[in-house]
Amino acid sequence: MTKMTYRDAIREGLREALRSDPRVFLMGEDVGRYGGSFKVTYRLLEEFGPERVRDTPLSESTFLGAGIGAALGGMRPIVEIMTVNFSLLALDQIVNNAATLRHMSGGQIGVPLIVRMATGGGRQLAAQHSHSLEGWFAHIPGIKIVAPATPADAKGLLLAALGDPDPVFIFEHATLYGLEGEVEDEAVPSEIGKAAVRRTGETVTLITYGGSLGKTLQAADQLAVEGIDAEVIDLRSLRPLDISTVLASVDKTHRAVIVDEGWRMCSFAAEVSAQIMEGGFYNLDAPVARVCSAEVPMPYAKHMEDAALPQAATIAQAVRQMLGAHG
Amino acid sequence: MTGEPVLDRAHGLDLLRQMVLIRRFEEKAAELYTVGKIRGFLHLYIGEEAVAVGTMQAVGPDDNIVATYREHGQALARGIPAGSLMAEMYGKATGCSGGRGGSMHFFDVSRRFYGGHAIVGGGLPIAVGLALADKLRSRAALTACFFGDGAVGEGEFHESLNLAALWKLPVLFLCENNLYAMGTGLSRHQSQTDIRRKADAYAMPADVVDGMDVLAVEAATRRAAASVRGGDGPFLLELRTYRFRAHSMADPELYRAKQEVEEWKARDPIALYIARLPEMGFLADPDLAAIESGVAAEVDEAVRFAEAGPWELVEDLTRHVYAPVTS
Amino acid sequence: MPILTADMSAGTLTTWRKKAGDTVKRGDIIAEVETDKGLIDVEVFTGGTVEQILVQPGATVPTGTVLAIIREEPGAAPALAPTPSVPPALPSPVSATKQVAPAQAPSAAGRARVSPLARKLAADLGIDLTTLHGAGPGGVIRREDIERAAAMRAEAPVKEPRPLLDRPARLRQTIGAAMARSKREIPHYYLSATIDMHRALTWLNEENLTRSVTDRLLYGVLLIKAVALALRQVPELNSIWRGAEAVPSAGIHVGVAVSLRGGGLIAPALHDTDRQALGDLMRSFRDLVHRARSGGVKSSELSDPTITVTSLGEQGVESVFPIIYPPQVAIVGFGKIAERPWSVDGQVVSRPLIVATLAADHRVSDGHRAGLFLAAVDRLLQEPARL
Amino acid sequence: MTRDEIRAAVLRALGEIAPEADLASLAPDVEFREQLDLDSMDVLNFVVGLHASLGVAIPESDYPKLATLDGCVEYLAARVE
Repeated sequence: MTKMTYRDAIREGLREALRSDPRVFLMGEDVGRYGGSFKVTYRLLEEFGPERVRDTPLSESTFLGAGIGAALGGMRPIVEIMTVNFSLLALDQIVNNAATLRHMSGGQIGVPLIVRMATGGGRQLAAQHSHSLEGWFAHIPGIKIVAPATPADAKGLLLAALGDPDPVFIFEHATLYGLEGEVEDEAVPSEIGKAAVRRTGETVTLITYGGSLGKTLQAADQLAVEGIDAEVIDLRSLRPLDISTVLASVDKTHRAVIVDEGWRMCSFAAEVSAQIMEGGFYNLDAPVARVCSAEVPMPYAKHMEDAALPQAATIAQAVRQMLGAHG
Repeated sequence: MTGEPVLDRAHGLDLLRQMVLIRRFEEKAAELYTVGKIRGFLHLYIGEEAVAVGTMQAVGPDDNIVATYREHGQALARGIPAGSLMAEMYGKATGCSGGRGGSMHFFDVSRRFYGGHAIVGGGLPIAVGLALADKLRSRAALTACFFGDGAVGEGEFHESLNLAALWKLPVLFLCENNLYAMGTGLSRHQSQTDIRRKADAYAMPADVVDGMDVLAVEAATRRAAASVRGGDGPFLLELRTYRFRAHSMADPELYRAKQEVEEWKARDPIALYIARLPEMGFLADPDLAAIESGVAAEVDEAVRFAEAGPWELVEDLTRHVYAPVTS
Repeated sequence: MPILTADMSAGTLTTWRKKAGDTVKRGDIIAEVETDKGLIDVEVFTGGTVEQILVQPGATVPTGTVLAIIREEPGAAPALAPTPSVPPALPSPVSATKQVAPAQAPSAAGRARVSPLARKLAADLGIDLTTLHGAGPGGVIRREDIERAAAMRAEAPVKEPRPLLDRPARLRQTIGAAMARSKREIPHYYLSATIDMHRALTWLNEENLTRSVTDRLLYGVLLIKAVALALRQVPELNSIWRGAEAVPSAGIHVGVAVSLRGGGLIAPALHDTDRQALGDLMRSFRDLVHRARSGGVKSSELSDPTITVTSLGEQGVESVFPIIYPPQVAIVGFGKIAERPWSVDGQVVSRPLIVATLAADHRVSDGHRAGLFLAAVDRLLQEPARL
Repeated sequence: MTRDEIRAAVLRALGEIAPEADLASLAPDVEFREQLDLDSMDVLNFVVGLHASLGVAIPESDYPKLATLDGCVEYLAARVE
């Protein structure tokens, strides 16, 4: 085990992939000479050359579509869309090609493509650069969505995605790149579709993923001081969703709070809440609560952005309200 | 007519047979649509036969093909059996896409036919990607990418040409300019109506050819393909042609005069070709009759194959969304 | 009429381009049709001569309708029959769009499956959920289960037979609530009649001699059957309040008040009392009392009575003035059987007499009808063999 | 069948109809009705219980003889072979 940052863990994963599989190559804006807008692909150009670490023109739709085409052509491309905010330009290729070609071709075609995107707010980048849209992508059958919250998962889920014959979209919360954590030297691919219980507890189940895990654990610590014992579940993958781990926990605590940085309405949290109701109806002592972003375009000023985003305090408050209202 | 390809009798007659096959196949499709055997959207290729047949002479078995929703001609010219195309339009499990795609989404990976694409311009990035893969794998092949004049208005056209030219990818961009983007004439949707000149913006070689002259089309395509195979990067070939039928089955053709259609019908690619064959000593009346009866039999057999095809089991609805789990 | 657009089901023929006698060849335009997408040419696919025009311009007809008859040239390909090839109907909509909702997780051990509404209602009414067995699928406890438990005005006795400590208090509270409401809302009126039980008791003794111990009858069963049969003649007394309206019940299910060990009572209904033979009535009555008093009866098993009979004779009470159990509209009370002077054919003799009292809801019935009812009970008890 | 066995059977039958009663402290010579809250249904079930356990069919006319515990034992001892 070595301690490294989230971004270094991803770079190790990329390096391992490039070294071990000649079919692997990277494509994205400023992934080469610039070293990656979040420094993830730093110095990979020098090690693997311009053929396999390709800076692209600002043509998200086409270089993501080219990633799909190259995957059809027998390669294993890893496309970096700088942030989910720019992925909107490539939605047609994602929804109408990546997610659909296998089905539309009657099973003749698979698209073994990885797309990495930074996501989320909290860095005062204002409305156009702070979106958290994982929930949109999780709506689409045909692709898989993972959201690593720790350096170990950042590498583990990348390696897992490399072995997956279908498109895998990896959402890396922009505030996590500097997060330090232990990573196995001989990293073993994590399992896509398996949630992790990051903290055990008896009173309430807090369910979250990606960039919100830290705040959720802080909330659990605050609640522990007040004698409220919270269990924290890190979903790690949004589609496929590991609802059985969630239901097993709710079966124990009979209360659930979901923390999701997406906007509240039609959020991913809404789907998790619906599945808890469908699968655990008789185990609930209180309605499932959701802590999401305020339904506003992300404001620039720090105090305003903080007010818009889920925070440890608002998570803890949601739990207190639930216990107060429903005992 | 410089650079006329050396034409032997067999090749000459085969060009004619292929064009007649496309013509009769499309007429039968129209008939089957009116009695509800074929449903949904149907975009017929009648009038553009010379483009598909002529270009396909320069595309080899190792080359990739990406086409559009008006792809019956390309599919037949590529050698996909008429029966599996007809069965696909019937929605039968024996269709070339298993009944999942229909008229707009023919796929045959064994013949490297990577689809009909229904999103205008959506196929271009895929073609760029296929060419990228071939280049990275140093695989001697080109990718023939068909699209219409309408696609020239899409951002992906410009992004794709730029990326292909930038990375010198072996893409043969084949623009079937039939003068109309559905109901909008060329001069009403393009500032620069001389489409091949758009390649200049990406320092890409280009050419234009009379799409009604199958021999000219073959010659121009061979020249363009040679340029691409020579490693000079992509090539844009504009083929000026005209569709004798409506855009699709539901089009009252309000946007063009019947007179204009008649004028173009006077340059019917099949009739033009038949008229020139005797001067080259290739065609005798029985040859034409033999071709017509052979094609008629082939089309009737295609209909029988489609009629006899089984429906897919509803229980298989969720297949082909993800790869079958092998572990 | 050809299908010319993706979602066309009918078309209006606007103009014919050919007339009877014209010859046509494959690909000719024979007519024009107005569709949802505008005016579209109709192409003919077989050569021949137009024999007859069947649909006139201006007519709107569904797709597939024959517009004209063309006599085909010999050897021409036959026109395709206009039968759209329809895929098989979905075997069942469910299977085709089977929603993959997560299967219901098993509840934690010992945790009853109770709907949130039922859980809240039970808390409000002080009903102990652990004693209830839901009538819902898989024993799920729902709103109706709680309401039935409350309506029985008694909480099903707790399982263990040992003397119950806090039960009377809770029981008193539940019965009290129902009685208070009944007193407040229902305009009671009372009638009573004294009935000579001589013939009934004599018949009973002789009847019991012929019966085995386990089939022995009690006089209470005769009273119950008489009440049930009398209700056939005065059905309004057998009504139940449904919202704002008292509806005569289809069946006659007499609820018999049974005192429980250590206080409180329940009134299990004997189903279709008027149609059961005395032996059957006695058996189900005895079984219900035996299980109730030994703590085995679940509230959900007790079906809702349409009227109630209560008898306090054995406690020495002469006549009873009972309170109606909502949503019923009447209740019959019987006092004790006592030998007292009674005039028969002018002679004063000693006869076993019982006082029957009827309490009824004046919104639903009146004294005249109630009087007829009590008279019927009396008459029926004078012919016990026919009960 | 010994008198003790008969007494046990009687007490068992009583326990069936009056589960909450403290049978151990039952006065053998005092009427059941004064010590226990029994009605005609209880008496019937008591008689049916004895019939089931001891096979004795007790007519209604003999009910008064079963008023006390000793009375029951005497009555039943005479009838059980």
